[in-house]
Amino acid sequence: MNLLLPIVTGVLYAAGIYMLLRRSFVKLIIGFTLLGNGVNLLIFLMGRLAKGKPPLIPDYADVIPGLYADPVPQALILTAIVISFGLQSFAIILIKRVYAIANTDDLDEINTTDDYA
Amino acid sequence: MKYFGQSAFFISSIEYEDNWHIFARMTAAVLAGFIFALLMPIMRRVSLGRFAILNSLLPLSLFVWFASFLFSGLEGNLSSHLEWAFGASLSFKLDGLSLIFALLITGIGALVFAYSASYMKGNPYLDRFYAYLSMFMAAMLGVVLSANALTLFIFWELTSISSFFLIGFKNKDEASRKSALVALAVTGFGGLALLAAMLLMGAVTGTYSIEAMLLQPDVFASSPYTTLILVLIFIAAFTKSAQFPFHFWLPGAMKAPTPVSTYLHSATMVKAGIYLLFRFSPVFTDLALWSNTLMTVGCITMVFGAIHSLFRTDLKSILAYTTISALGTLTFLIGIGTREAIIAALVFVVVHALYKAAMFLIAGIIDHHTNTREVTLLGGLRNAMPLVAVAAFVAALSGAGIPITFGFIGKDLVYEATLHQGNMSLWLTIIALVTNILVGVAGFIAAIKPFAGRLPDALNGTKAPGPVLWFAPILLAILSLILGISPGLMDHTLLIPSLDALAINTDGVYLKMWHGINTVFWLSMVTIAGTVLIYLTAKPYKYLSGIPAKLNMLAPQTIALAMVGSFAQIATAWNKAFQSGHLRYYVLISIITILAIAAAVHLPGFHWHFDWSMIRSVAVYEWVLVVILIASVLFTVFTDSRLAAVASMGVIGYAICLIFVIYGAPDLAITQFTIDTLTVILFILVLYKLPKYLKLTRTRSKLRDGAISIVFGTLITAVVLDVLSLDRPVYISSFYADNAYLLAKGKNVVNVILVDFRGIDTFMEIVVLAVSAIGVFGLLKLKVKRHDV
Amino acid sequence: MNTLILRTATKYLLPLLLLFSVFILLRGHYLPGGGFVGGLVASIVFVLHALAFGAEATKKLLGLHPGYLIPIGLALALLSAMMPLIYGKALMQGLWYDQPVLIIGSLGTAIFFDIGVFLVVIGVVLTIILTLIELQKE
Amino acid sequence: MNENFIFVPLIIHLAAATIMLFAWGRIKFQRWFAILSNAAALIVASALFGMVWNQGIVTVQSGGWKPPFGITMVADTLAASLVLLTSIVGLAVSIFAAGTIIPQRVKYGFFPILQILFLGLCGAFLTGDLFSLYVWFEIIIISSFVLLTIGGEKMQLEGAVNYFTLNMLSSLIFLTAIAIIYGITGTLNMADVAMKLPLVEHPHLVEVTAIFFLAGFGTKAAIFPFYFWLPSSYHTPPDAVSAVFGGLLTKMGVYAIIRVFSLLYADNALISEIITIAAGCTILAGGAAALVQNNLRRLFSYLIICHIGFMIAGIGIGSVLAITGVIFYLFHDIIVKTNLFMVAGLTHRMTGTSSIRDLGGIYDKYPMLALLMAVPLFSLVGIPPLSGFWPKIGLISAGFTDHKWIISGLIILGSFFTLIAIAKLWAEVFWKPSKEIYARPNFTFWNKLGVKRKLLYLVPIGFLAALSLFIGLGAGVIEPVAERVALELSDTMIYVNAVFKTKQ
Repeated sequence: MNLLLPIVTGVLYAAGIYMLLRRSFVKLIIGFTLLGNGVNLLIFLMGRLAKGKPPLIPDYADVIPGLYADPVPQALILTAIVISFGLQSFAIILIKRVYAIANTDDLDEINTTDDYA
Repeated sequence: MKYFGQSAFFISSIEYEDNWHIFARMTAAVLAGFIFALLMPIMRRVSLGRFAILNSLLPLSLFVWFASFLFSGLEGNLSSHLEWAFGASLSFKLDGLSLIFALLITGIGALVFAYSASYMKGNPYLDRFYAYLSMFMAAMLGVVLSANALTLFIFWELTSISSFFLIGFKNKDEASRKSALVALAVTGFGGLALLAAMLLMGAVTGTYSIEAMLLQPDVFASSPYTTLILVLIFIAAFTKSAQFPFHFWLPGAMKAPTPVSTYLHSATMVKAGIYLLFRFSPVFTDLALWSNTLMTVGCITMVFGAIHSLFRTDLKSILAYTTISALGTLTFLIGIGTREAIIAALVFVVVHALYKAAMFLIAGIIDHHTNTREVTLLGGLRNAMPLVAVAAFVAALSGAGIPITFGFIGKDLVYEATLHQGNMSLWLTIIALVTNILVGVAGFIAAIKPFAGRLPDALNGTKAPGPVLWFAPILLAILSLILGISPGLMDHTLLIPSLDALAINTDGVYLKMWHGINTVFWLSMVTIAGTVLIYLTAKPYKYLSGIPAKLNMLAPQTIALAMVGSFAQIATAWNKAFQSGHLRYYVLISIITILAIAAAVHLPGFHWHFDWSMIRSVAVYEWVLVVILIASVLFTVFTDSRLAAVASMGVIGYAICLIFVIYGAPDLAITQFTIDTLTVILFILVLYKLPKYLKLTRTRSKLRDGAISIVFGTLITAVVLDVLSLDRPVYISSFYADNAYLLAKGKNVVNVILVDFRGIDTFMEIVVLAVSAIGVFGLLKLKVKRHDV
Repeated sequence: MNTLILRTATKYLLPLLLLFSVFILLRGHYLPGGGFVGGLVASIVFVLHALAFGAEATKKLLGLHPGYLIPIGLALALLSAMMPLIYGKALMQGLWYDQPVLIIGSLGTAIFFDIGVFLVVIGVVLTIILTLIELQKE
Repeated sequence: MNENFIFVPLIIHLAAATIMLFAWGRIKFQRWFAILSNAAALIVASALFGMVWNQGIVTVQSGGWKPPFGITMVADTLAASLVLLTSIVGLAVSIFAAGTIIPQRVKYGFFPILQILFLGLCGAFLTGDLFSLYVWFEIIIISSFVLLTIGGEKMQLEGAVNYFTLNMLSSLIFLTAIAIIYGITGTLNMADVAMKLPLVEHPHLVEVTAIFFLAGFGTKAAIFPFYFWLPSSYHTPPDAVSAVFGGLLTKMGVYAIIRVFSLLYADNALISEIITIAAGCTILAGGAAALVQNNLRRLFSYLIICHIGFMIAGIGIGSVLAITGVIFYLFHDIIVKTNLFMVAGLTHRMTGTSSIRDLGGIYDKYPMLALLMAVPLFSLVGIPPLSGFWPKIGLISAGFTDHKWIISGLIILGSFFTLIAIAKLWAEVFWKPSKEIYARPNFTFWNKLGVKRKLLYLVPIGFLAALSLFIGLGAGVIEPVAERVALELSDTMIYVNAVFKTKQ
């Protein structure tokens, strides 16, 4: 799994970036979701893998005995997930509004701000 | 980032015999003009309209103050000093050289201020006009008095800016705006060159004090940067003093009101470049590059200007080109650099200022009273304005170097200089001769022709100008007569102190009118004869005036404008290429850049060997999980239906959720699960109205993007594997694990980290959520119309 | 969506799940869970309710516009974070009430902070989704 | 003073935002309360700066956990002065916004979001922890999204799409870098990372993180080739918003580059080289493009890019003199750029357009106001001795002393571009006779405004103009501050010792 998960991470990054390069705004947002998952997985890997050992202190002890999963990346990912949820929900609504105004999600149709005024 | 301790600090400046009242007086003298300019909006009631002439009291009093030094003498060097920032300091120094220029600036300033009161009468913006004028005067004084290189630059730029405002004074007129811009572009460019030069000299000599710089000629002689410094100084001086090929802004600047042309573009500002050359000549004069460049450029400019002046029929542009020629002569003399040459240059500065100012003012009067500046339409005004005619006559004589005017002295000195130059003296003398004759003729055309001959009917009933107008030219004429008859007045008051300032041996220096019958005498005679002859016989301007138009495509101005135009095109093209409006290209460029650099940095150091144990240890359900994950990723990417894509995104999320479960992250699992569900719900709520994807991109670009993304993904995988090959640093996490319960009273370490160890992050993250909620709310509810105010 | 099943389901699940979410919130310090997860679960419950009965009904159930939960939560979190400053300690430094309390375990500022998080999360999710659902109706 | 004082600016902003959320939709209250709270923030920030100036670097541990376990807040001279500048801009803009932001926008939470943006900026300046730097950045991004889109005009939304995409991408890259840093050092506290990074076995990994950081912050700072989002979005929102963005957001990126690269990647020649090259391209791209713009606000946007190039160039050169220049330029730029966009708002109010072709006649109609507006414009050009001029001395001569001829030359070229761009602008907007101005439905022109509205325009512009005059004429006062910052940055151990409270 120390080999497979890095590959999965890479796949998620690749897929995300590929989606960012499409012309559809929806695909772009999906791309960000994929990238976000990739990043979370990467952070998780950075704490190294420890199978089946959640960072919980058992009732009988004051500290975790033996090997356990690194809690720090978990905390970071939790924060990251929630933050990206906030941003994504905003982006999703942005899709809706842009579609309502431009009546398309083709990014090439909504680039008037780069024209010369 | 590197660290150079010493580079931050400069020797502030060499020691001055500082005392408070000197500093006060010098600074006050320089800043008075600025303060006056600032007060103008407030005191416009007083200082405009009938009392406008009172404005000339400012330059007049300054003139008197400076003039006092003519007799009291400059005890050593009168100087003052105050640190500012970055090595710049408010330090001023009055020596002979500065004094000459200071007197010109304030003296002619006084005349112009007074003249304008009548010339610009009734102009609603007269207050601005005086504000700019006095601002300019102050800046100019700053230039010639600064003892600190950076301060010199500061005032130098201020002259450019104030001249920008003065040239553009008739701001409604397209042409004035354009020529103001051109002037600013050229002089501003030169200004930046000057800044670079000064900073380089600072870096080389370790000081910004001009005095201290001038004390180390050997440093410049040896430094490898001297060439660069010289080139920069040349650019600065040539742009400011309108040397070929930078001269073209000056004729354009004649769009300014005539008093401005008089003050800035003949008598003072254009001489700032000359001052710069004077000031630094002591350290550079022995360098071949210095003398050769100055002599060559000076020659070209003076001949070029002289010839051009004959092709012009507009009074002001004739004068403009003769000015260019005169500036060329000065550069040329400084280039020769011998004692005679420097003396000639110093004298010629004064000579030219006197007669050229007079001519401009007279041109202004003519323009003002006849509403034309076209020489061919002018004539016979002597009866209408006799006093002005006299002044004009004297000015013309002085310009042509005819005795008893001061011009005669100046011209003689020029010949002295060329004759004693050495190896090339013959050629230089001939060039000087030709130039003098042509300039003399041009002067006649400009100053005598309008008054001579018979009066054209169009000009019948031209009124005589009031005293405020004719006073200034008359005074200037009288001055050049006085100095012409007894030039000795200049010796001990100005000439010798200036030579001292330039470290030139002064014994036996004295000016006189009569040198006896010698080469110089004959040259003068030839000059005068030639001038008069050509003026009387030929009337060149009538048929020559068409020629410049034909040669226009070769003119530096045309070339410069063409360059500007093509630059604009390039800039636009560049801008359109990058700011293409295609978001995906923006992303693409960013990604490729990151990818290229990161890969270039990472791959060389990346060594990783594969072994089977990594695969063998993988359990079956893990395989299944991974396969599902990748499959659904691919499906998400390639499906045509949005909803399907969203659904499979959900699957991806849940799969990752499972990974978290397996690897001991229950909190993450729950969070991921809930968030994922919510995201899917959101997507569906929004998307189920939108139509299917359109087929937008061509296969080629798809392949391109695919390749790039795969490479990027590979890079990430490589980096992760690289990190995993290092052993796990447990410092912090073990602290958390050990103290979560004992110190933070919690057994779920992750939660303890969230609410306690790293509480601030959590706090701020709910703030993020809050903001996004508000944003969404506004986005959905609020729709503003354009210009809704 | 088949609303009938959904409605009956939500009707009975709602109180249970809400209780569960509060439990998750309070036990977060000991078992997996905490403010986020609790908040998310609770909001999902309300979302289901909204999908079943419509946004209006949910708002009535809540008694106030969910948006107001946000400042309330923020204020609670801010206060619990500033509490230690009064005692001359650092921001967010844990203050603990020494007697252990039922269910929650030891009571401290951290819990109140977590409750703040809980409220904000609910407020945010509901604001977003209820507004959306309302617009879908139009 | 107690070190906890560092938290006070943050608390004020957050509390103010919360209170305004409670007062949802109450326009008058929100306007005045925003001004009030920002005034308070300004007072506090000045106090904090004074504290740092007298006591040296101040640090505090959130939750009282000793570093590197808790999140450290570090107020060194740089952070403190930037917090001060933020609150200055905050006050000016909130006054300007009170006069210019239309009721609908206020009703939908403009002011609380603005407050939270300031909160994010202050936090990002003060934090000493990599991951919480990320969190603060996210606060800045999300609130800037909201400010950018609030009102939902077509232009706004289209600009927002570009802005959103590139900034999201950058923060994901940034987050990746942080993760890798944690993976190789096992810590997130910047000072701690600075200590551990040199010990990492794979130096190339360290450089990869450097590149990712550069890309992440570079996008926010709008350096080449990551700046494209800026010119396509900064001219779309209300002027008050553009003012904050132009003044502070990109500088946030510059700050992050200064902080992270002076702390984690000091003495890395390769990185400095890359930074310098990027800076050169940035100056050229921004300056050249600025010369061919026809929209006032987009012209300013490109000038922002050009001048970001100056600062990045200084960072690339990296000597104390250069950094002094950079910091000085940062101070000047924050004040002046903010003011520029407010000036743009004023001209729009006078003429009803932002297109340079149609603008004109301000010089004749409003000479005194033209004079006022000239101050930021010419400060920007760096007409000596105005504020923009001084830092260039530091930057250029630093380039000379280190024989970085090309970059110094480019800085000079960039200054020339700026000079021409502004001079052209002056000739067009102020000198050119004005076009016929038609009355518009629901748009009140300047001369129709009441005194109160006019003051809400003029007070902030005058305030910032006065400040930039002070920075210019009083350069002797600003230089020591910048120099002290540079010296603090020049040695990593100063920061580290301050965090770990250890003495050398």
